[in-house]
Amino acid sequence: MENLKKNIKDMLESGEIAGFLGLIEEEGHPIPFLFTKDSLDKLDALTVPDIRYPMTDILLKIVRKYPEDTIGVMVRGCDDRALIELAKNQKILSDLIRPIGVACTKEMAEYCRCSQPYPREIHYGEKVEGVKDRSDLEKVESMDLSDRLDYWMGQFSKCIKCYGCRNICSMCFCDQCTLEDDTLILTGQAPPEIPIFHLIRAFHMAGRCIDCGLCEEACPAHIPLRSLYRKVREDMADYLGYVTGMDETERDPLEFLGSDGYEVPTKIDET
Amino acid sequence: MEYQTVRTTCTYCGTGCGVLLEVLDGEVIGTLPQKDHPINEGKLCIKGWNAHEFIYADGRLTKPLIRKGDKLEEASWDEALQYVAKRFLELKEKYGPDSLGCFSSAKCTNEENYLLQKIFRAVIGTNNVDHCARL
Amino acid sequence: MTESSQDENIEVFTYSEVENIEGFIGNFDVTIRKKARSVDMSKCTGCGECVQKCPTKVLSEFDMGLGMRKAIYTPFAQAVPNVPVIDRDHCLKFLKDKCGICQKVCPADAIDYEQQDELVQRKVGAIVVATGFSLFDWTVYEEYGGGRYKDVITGLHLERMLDTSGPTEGKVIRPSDGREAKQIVFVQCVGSRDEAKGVPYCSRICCMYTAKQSILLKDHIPDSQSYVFYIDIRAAGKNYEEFVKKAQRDSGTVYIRGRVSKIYDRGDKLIVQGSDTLAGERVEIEADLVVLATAVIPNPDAIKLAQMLNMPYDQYGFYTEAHPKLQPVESVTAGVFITGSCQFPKDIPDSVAMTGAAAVRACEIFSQDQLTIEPKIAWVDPEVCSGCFNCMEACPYDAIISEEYKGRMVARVRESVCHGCGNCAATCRTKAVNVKGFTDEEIYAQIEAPFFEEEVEVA
Amino acid sequence: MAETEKGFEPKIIAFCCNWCSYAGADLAGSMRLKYPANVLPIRVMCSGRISPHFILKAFQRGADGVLVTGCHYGDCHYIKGNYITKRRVTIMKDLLKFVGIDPRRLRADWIAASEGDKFAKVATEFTEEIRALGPSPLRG
Amino acid sequence: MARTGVFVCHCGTNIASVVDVKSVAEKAKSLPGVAFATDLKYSCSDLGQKAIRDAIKEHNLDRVVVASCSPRMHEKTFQKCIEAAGLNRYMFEMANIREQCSWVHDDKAMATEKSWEVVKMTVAKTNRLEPLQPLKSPVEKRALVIGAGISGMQAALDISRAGYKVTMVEKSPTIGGRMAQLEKTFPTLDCSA
Amino acid sequence: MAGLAAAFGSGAMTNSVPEFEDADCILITGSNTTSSHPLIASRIMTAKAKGAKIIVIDPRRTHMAALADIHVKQNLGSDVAWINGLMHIILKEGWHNQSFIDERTEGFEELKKVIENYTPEKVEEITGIPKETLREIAEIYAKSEKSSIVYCMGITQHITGTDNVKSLANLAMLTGQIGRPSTGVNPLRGQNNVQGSTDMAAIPNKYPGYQDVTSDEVREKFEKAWGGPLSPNVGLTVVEMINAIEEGKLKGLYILGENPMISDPDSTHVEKALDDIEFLVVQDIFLTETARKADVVLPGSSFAEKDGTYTGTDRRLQKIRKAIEPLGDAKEDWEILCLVGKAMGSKGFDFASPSEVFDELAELTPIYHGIDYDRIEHEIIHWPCRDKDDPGSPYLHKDGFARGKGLFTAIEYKPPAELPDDEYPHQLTTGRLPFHYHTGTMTRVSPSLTHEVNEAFIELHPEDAKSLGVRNGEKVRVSSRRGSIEVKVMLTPGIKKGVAFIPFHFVEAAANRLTNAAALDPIAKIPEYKVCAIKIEKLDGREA
Repeated sequence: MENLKKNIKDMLESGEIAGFLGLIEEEGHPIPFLFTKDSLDKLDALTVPDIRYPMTDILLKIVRKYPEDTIGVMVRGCDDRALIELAKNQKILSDLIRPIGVACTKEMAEYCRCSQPYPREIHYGEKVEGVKDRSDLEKVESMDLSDRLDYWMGQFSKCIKCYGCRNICSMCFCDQCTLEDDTLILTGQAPPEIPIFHLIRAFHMAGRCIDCGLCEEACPAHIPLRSLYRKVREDMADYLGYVTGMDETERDPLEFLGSDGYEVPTKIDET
Repeated sequence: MEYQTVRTTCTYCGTGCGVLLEVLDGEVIGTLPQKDHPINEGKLCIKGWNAHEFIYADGRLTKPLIRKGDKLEEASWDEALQYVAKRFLELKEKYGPDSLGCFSSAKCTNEENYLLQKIFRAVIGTNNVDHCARL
Repeated sequence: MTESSQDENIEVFTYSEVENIEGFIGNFDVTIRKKARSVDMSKCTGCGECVQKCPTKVLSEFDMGLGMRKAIYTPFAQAVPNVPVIDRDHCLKFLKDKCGICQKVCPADAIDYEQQDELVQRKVGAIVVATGFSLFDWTVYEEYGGGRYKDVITGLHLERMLDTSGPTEGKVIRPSDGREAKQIVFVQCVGSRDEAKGVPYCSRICCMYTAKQSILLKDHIPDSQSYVFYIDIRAAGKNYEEFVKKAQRDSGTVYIRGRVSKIYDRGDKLIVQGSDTLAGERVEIEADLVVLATAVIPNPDAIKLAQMLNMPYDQYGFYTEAHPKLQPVESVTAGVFITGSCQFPKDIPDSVAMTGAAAVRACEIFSQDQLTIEPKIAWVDPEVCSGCFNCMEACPYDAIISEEYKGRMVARVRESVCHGCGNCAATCRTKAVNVKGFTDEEIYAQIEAPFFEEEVEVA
Repeated sequence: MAETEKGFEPKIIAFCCNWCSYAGADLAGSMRLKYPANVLPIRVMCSGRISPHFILKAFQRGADGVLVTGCHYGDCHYIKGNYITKRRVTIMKDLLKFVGIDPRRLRADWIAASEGDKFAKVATEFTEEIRALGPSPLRG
Repeated sequence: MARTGVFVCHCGTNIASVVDVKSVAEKAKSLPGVAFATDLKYSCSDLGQKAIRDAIKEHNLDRVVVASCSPRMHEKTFQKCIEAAGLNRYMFEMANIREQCSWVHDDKAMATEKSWEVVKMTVAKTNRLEPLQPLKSPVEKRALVIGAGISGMQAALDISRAGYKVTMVEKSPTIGGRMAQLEKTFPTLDCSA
Repeated sequence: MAGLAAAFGSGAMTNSVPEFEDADCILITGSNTTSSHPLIASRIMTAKAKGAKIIVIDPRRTHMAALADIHVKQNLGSDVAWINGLMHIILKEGWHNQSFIDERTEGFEELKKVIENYTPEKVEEITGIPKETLREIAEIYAKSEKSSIVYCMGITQHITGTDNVKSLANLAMLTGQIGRPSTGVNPLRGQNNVQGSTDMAAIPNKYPGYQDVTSDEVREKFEKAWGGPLSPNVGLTVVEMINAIEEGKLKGLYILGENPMISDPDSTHVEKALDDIEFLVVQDIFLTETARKADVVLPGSSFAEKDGTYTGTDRRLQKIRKAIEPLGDAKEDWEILCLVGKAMGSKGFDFASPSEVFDELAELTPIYHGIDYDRIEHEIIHWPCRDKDDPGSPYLHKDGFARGKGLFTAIEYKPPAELPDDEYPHQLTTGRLPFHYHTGTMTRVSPSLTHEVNEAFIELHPEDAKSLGVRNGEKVRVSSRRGSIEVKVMLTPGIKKGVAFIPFHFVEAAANRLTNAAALDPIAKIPEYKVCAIKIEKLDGREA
């Protein structure tokens, strides 16, 4: 931890970064904070807690205002995957971001059912193996179609339309959200029109979702949203060989056909 | 470049959810649910998520106003406070303390409610103090 | 050739390449790289003195290596323009700073060793792509000797030998020993129609030029005998079938239906071993010369140009037309047309016919002072655009560019480039992109209408 | 639509691209081929225009089936619209299946301008398939 | 609010023999945004087009739906027609009730029902149409020909003969391409130059 | 409030929010929980997921009702009847908790006599609730290990509001569903600091901490603390003050952050009063409809611009913290009030911070006595918290009720003040939307929220609409004896036939122009917002 603080301090003092987005502990509560040269004293309160805030989402707000500054940010595996996707979507310039990587603990990895609980580069913590757990998907897959529909309509009908799943999502960076398009989904209703509200969001997550699970954590209605997005994420991998958050140079096959001839992956035609 | 989050309580209903107001360079730019708050545990409703939106809304009052004829005109604090004190004391003098009253507010803090009722009970001398809890 | 070079409406850049193309139909900006010729075209009279005196000999590409050229050369006698070029890879002046004879002998003082590549700009309204084809490297066929036998040649080699002004002055000889060839075996479909080692398609011209060559051979060498190994004869064209019959009947060319399984040498002869599937027997023919009809394939640098023009191409590298039936000469990029064998193997009549079509399409553009662009195209609302540029990736035409709007980068559709397909709009998650005439709202209304339970009183 | 002796009459929204499948549907007409009247066509220029929102909107409103048609691979008037459409539809079908909507209610097919018979065949087959599946569970 | 005119075409008996055209037109009157609806014998005929133009003026219509054949057939015809009546040509949609309805369905009730649905759908879209203006862009009257083989040269000559300038670019030092390498050409054995 | 205080000795929510999660049965009435208290609804959904039975009794099929195991629609204003009905069944079946009744309550015999008459048949007739369903509800509520009652304004905003609350208290005591975790009777507080403002005596009859103004002992304590004589008389309520203005008795009014022009019933009446009053001061952050009537407007600050404390609905003390400075020349409200006090020449307003104000109020308020700013930084404290070692009280009445014994009150059903008749044949009820808050001064300037809904509407049953000849989306005129508004129709099969609902957030079509201010609960003085008679008329021409 002391190394981490020193590292950040050096980067701020040398001007390598203009700010460092991390978390501080205030009266026992970890909250996001941007360290700058003027607030080095706050580094004492720097913390790597067992709860997560949407760091890259916050980062975007800062980057939008300071597009030319280099900014450091504490990233876990999920945040790091978000960085990769944000770069693909031209929301950040990777050259101007200094990720300080934190490897999650075994407990956290298990709590988050995280398949890759560590970032590309680890500055703090010990790398632990990811959790391979698709029990949430299996639970749904074990039902027949009509039970599934009952299950999901039951889940969706709890929705209070807080938009928390979208608000907390690192990949929901649009200024205007299609979920609020009143020609597509009626406004002013809670629950919103189901299942379209949730399915549109799910489809938008194809090629975007980095499987951090913050959406589900933020859902006051306890809808198992993440499994929807995990499903499309899995489909993107299965059918199109595309996994988000892995490589900045890869392109989303739902938009990009590839430059060397157009081919239909064989598995697709079996559907 | 200054960004911090301020732990506070949502102002929209009695549930009392913990929120973080995001402040960038002295401007509130967003609301986040406080992840470790015992009530909302990192969740919020639509009003909570947008609790910051009204802060800079058009029409926020920034100056005391005093009625001059049909119009409310800007005034200094000193002028406004003196005027309020003078008129209330005059009316108390003329019609007695029970000719005055106040509506306190369920939107305001405990401290503010305490102070307002203290003004009316201790300074004016009336129990004509109520608020909209029943409304 | 002469005609096109002398036409006053046509300017010709030889020894030049298209370096870059930008813009859109009616308004392309073209950059042409004129490679350094080392000969001043404005001074050169084409007297040929330099070529004669040049001491360096190089195998002639034009003659398929059957003859030699100099380091300063014109590819062939009637070349247009009749201005030589110095091959800097072989010229002693450039290799060792020696010689310099050409400069000394040139009466017009046209030799310029210092000449640099030159970039020329042109604005054009339409582009016709006619970059032709290249030939399949047959040496992958070990069974044909894999290139070890000098007397196994291609159709184009033979073509050069048959040329009376060519390297052999019309004599058909064996490259190995220079003797006249008497027994000639033609092998069809070398690389074509071969999914294993070559390409699956038919090259379309081989059957006909082989027939032609066998006829010409009989004319040139009356006591010669030609054999043709073929899979089937594809002679669909006016007078084509008759022409092949003429080769068989009048020139005595023997057609053997079957594959050649092996070519090997025995003494100074080549033995062509194959099967006659009609007779159902194996055959062996002793040959002086074996001529392979190698497959027509796209130019190796075809893809580079396609990318520059944002044109699609198929898996071999042939350019793809906008529609296989209705728009055979249009590329999908408006104002860019394709013709000749860069699209697919063609014989001369087809190429000329297709070219006429392409030219008409180009002239159609020029016949208008202003182009009317269909307004049912995509449009980005810059207020809504989040600047992820996924639409840019989805656009088949590169019609979407990035530009600044209120201090951030957003997408913009270049109206003249957009075709209105709507891929961008379907991709846009934030619905910043819409297609005029097919807006989301309009289509939602269509989708909803049948489910809208309005009580309608019929009067 | 009313119940008839054939069972229930499905309502099917069919998106057709202008150049191939819509033209194919027109050709089916010119050829006087017969198919069920349950397919309601919506013309778009390219199957690539068919946003996932359109498909979901149709199901949300109560469509019993959604048919997405376009040009054959390689024939797309706009080069590659149909490839992306196919990818979208594939992911969409799996998503629908995951939430319990029979993926057979969504079908993508490629119909050339010259394939009037194929349009009629697809429309007939699809209508019968949907009829067999019964009304959409999302119907009002 | 839109003022849409709906014209449901009999197309002689092509449509009317299967679809109850009159009832579709009658029902269309009650659709939101529809200010006028009628049926026409042959809407594409001069008479039919005149009826549409007259109705636009008489009922102050600002957009038009013609329910008849395929837009691939007559969209342009009717666009010109409404333009002649002073409307923007893009304030127009066709409902295809012939190729994709009366010609492919036998059951009259079902075909009429489908026509009605298609008209509803088309009206719903039309109500949301916005006028569009065609874009203009200038033309540089010069062609670039890449390659100076037989095709390239021919293209250059064809375009030149039509009176336009051509820039021809050839990679090798000479024009002529493959053809220059050839002896005589089939099937006539004439020379290739 | 008054009802619960009478029964238990304290008017607050008996349990804390997280406890809902562990209840086995939650009976919700008069609360559109997902709309008004979404994060409490979240706990209820968790409880349901854990197996709890959720029962909703509401004339509208609210979102919560749709999620419930049982939802029944009662006739408006018939709450006493169905609660008595439940008790009738419980007693008859012997599902009541006799030992709890014996040990901890009084007044049971009187109650018993009254509820004897409320047979399921009679109750069905009054309330419209089928007797079988009533029996089912009674069984689940009584027999569950931990049953909790949740209610809100749908119960209190009636002339029988206090009766309704007392009846719910009766029900809880009868079954012993109180005084343990996850049980109790829980009024959900609508506004962020209703609990706190009541605790802080923004009521005419109490000093902070529910100490009677009429008690000499208490008054002396406050006179000593505040350094002057205090009035021994109970003051006027909001509605009474408005009436007093009209009677010429009230001359000066100070309104802090309230908008009675919209929130109060019969707003035409309020408007006239505010026009007539001699001197009106409004302290607010927006120039509300009320502020426009003021003689002096003092610009206060939003929750983001000041420090202070709120008391949550479950008696939980929490801080708000200053994130930014007040806008422009505006000031923090506590500071303004101190300045007003000083300007009036008083010495008791010399505070440097809200924390100092809190220390003074905690000193005088026994239930807050053990609380200070430092403690609530680190602890979750629910009052009562009587000293620094007291951890606070997540739930109340553990070992005994605040008043000693729980008091049963025998109550007869009384119909609402205004029943439908030929002229006004429909009944109106009002309420909140999930997207707006109260009079909309904050939410209606919030783009994300106005995007969802920014227009008033009237929810009608499709069959009512049909007989009125109106269609979805069409504008209609809605009138009561007090006024009329024009609103859009929204067809809602989930509402009870004959009943209409209008959300009250929209000033341009204020539902409270229609509501019946004259009808007050005789004890709590709460107006009968939730029932009045209206007529609905088709406007000329098609939809606007």
